[in-house]
Amino acid sequence: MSDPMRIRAQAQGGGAVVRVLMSHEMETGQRKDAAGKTIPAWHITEVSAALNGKTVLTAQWGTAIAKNPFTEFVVKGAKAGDKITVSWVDNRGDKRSDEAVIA
Amino acid sequence: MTQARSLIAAACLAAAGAVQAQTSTADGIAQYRALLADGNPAELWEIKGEGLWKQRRGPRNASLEACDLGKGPGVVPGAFVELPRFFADTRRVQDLESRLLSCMQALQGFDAAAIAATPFGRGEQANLEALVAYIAAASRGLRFNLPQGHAEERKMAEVGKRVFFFRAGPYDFACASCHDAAGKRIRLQELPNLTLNPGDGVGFAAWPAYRVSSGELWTMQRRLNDCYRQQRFPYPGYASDASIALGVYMGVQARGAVSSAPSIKR
Amino acid sequence: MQNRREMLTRSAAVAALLAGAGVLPARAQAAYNKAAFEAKSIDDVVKALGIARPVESKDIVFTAPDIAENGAVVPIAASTALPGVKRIAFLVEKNPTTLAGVFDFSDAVETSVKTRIKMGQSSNVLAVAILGDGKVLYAQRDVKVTLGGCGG
Amino acid sequence: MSILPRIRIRIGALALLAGCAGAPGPQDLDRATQAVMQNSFRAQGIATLDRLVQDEVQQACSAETPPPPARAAQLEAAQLASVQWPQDGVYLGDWREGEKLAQNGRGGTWSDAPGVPAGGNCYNCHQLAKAEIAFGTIGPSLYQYGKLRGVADPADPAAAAVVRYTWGKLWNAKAYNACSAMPRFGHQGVLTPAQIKDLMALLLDPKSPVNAP
Repeated sequence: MSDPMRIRAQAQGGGAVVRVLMSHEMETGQRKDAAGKTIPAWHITEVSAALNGKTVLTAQWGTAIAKNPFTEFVVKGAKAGDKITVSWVDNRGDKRSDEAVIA
Repeated sequence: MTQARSLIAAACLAAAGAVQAQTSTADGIAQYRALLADGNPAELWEIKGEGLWKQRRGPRNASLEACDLGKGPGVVPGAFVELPRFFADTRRVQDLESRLLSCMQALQGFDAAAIAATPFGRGEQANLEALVAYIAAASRGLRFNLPQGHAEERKMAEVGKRVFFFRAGPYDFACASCHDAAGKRIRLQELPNLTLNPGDGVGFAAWPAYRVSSGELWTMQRRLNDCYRQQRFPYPGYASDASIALGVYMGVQARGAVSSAPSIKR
Repeated sequence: MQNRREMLTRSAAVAALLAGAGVLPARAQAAYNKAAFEAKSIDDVVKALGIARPVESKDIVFTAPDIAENGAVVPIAASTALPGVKRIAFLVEKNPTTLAGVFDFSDAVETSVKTRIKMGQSSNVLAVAILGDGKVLYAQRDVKVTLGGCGG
Repeated sequence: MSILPRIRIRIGALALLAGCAGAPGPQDLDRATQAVMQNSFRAQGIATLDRLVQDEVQQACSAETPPPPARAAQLEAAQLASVQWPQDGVYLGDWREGEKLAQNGRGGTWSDAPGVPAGGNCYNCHQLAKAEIAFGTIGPSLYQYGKLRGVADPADPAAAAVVRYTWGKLWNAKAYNACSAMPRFGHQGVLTPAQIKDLMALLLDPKSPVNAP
């Protein structure tokens, strides 16, 4: 079970700044464990953000996105009370979706 | 292929230009930290910890909301900046982590010794780290004000000072080897002078912190553990007397400093 | 053209996820471009993304630290006021795999994004912007990754 | 509220003191500290408990204030007398190996495997070659170390005093400053004589980047 995301969405000058923190190992597949065995890659592959249910931003990530990823973007025309949904899928097929209301 | 080659050529030209624009090392590091400050993954631990504080868990299926962190049962805001302190029920001076162990055992029925023996970041240790993040965050912006009214608290401060200056091991290191003067650094990392108040959000007032290097939330116990590792000492027990005494010494020295914990650190 | 169409193929995984969350994509979504993320050079990423030769442009505003205290987390940001930018990709030349991430912008968001990447060593980092008309622009920064801590 | 029995035993030494009338004196606190140090650590990997046993230098330098000058001089003399000078009379090795050692901060911790040679940790505390910007400042800058001391040829008898001092400092920093923050690399067996020769070359070889213009 993945831990919840931290989404902050703040109305600002005719839009909303959305800051997202995700809880994920983002294992590169380059590291070895204590026994010398390669730790398999485990990372978020696809991200999607929606405003009131309508997708506004998508992303594809490789192993070089930092652990516990942080992303910030600006949604145009969004206002306080609107709903932001962020979803991710990783290369193991795990997924997570969290919501925040724009403040 | 020609395309690609000219792209690389362009990259090289631009790189040459970038050298001119390069700032000094200190400015560069300051810029890096400023870019990182916005969006501290410690928040992930804070929200997890808040949930764990309220959740009924453990063999007794109880929450921690009756846990007394020093300001009365269940009072979280302001508790962190007054720890470690003496607790009458355990007759000990406890830091936040040893206090949480006591509460998890007494209220929830967990085995405190088993949690203390669990490696950092695993199992109930990971939960404890989240609880620490939540409790520390509830005192963010407040000034450290450790009580020294009880004889045990004063004694632990004195013992902590002696532990701080205790030199040993193959490298002759003590805590003081790196932390008894201002303006020094290891590689590029500034070292806070922990023998006095090093300033708001510096040193004792910055932990727990999200460690960028490991991508984990490090509590003060873990911070001290890794200090001792690099001092080439034997392994300090989790919530051991030495670690708590050091916490009292550093915390008393840091009185008046504003807590920025959980902060973000290299 | 073929590559471009391929990129716009709907991603089954995210589509299913969004459908589950009650969120359906407003437009076709790019499938996860595995080949691009496995590429080991800027050339190969350009090829795998099926894009034109990137041209350096001052219109791409790219922020990255000159010095990273730790390569495990390097904060970067790219934005542009140019109209028609649909996608921004981040490339790290000296990483084991070059492509770090790709962001696709709808008209409902500003073409501006901040993220954090990992760098194995000092390298130049590129922000590559792909426009709707097929034009590809880039900006780049040199990031020096320093050694930290006691090294133990 | 119940507490860990293990911890209750540990606190015993402190609780005893609490029973005394008035505040504990310095000697009581020193004893309490000894008890705390003994009950707080366990052996892990190569980091065994005997590391907590202090020698006379460590003991004398474990307070906020350094020992009085006469005592410091005594300690320094004893440490200097114990320095082992190179048996073959050769003081300098390869500066390239020395630079690698200076960069390497590993060795001696409980997470280090036994038998792996330790690094010199030099850049943690000192500036050396100009190209390395990630250097510490606990110790003085050693950039231009040999040059500033007029060492044009380390084999020249005119350089002998500097060469000998540098070896002594690397072998046992406490021979010149009783409470120096610098480890006693040779004395404590952290580095081998061959490794110290390579560090000597890094500091004194005119071709070393430390002495580059």
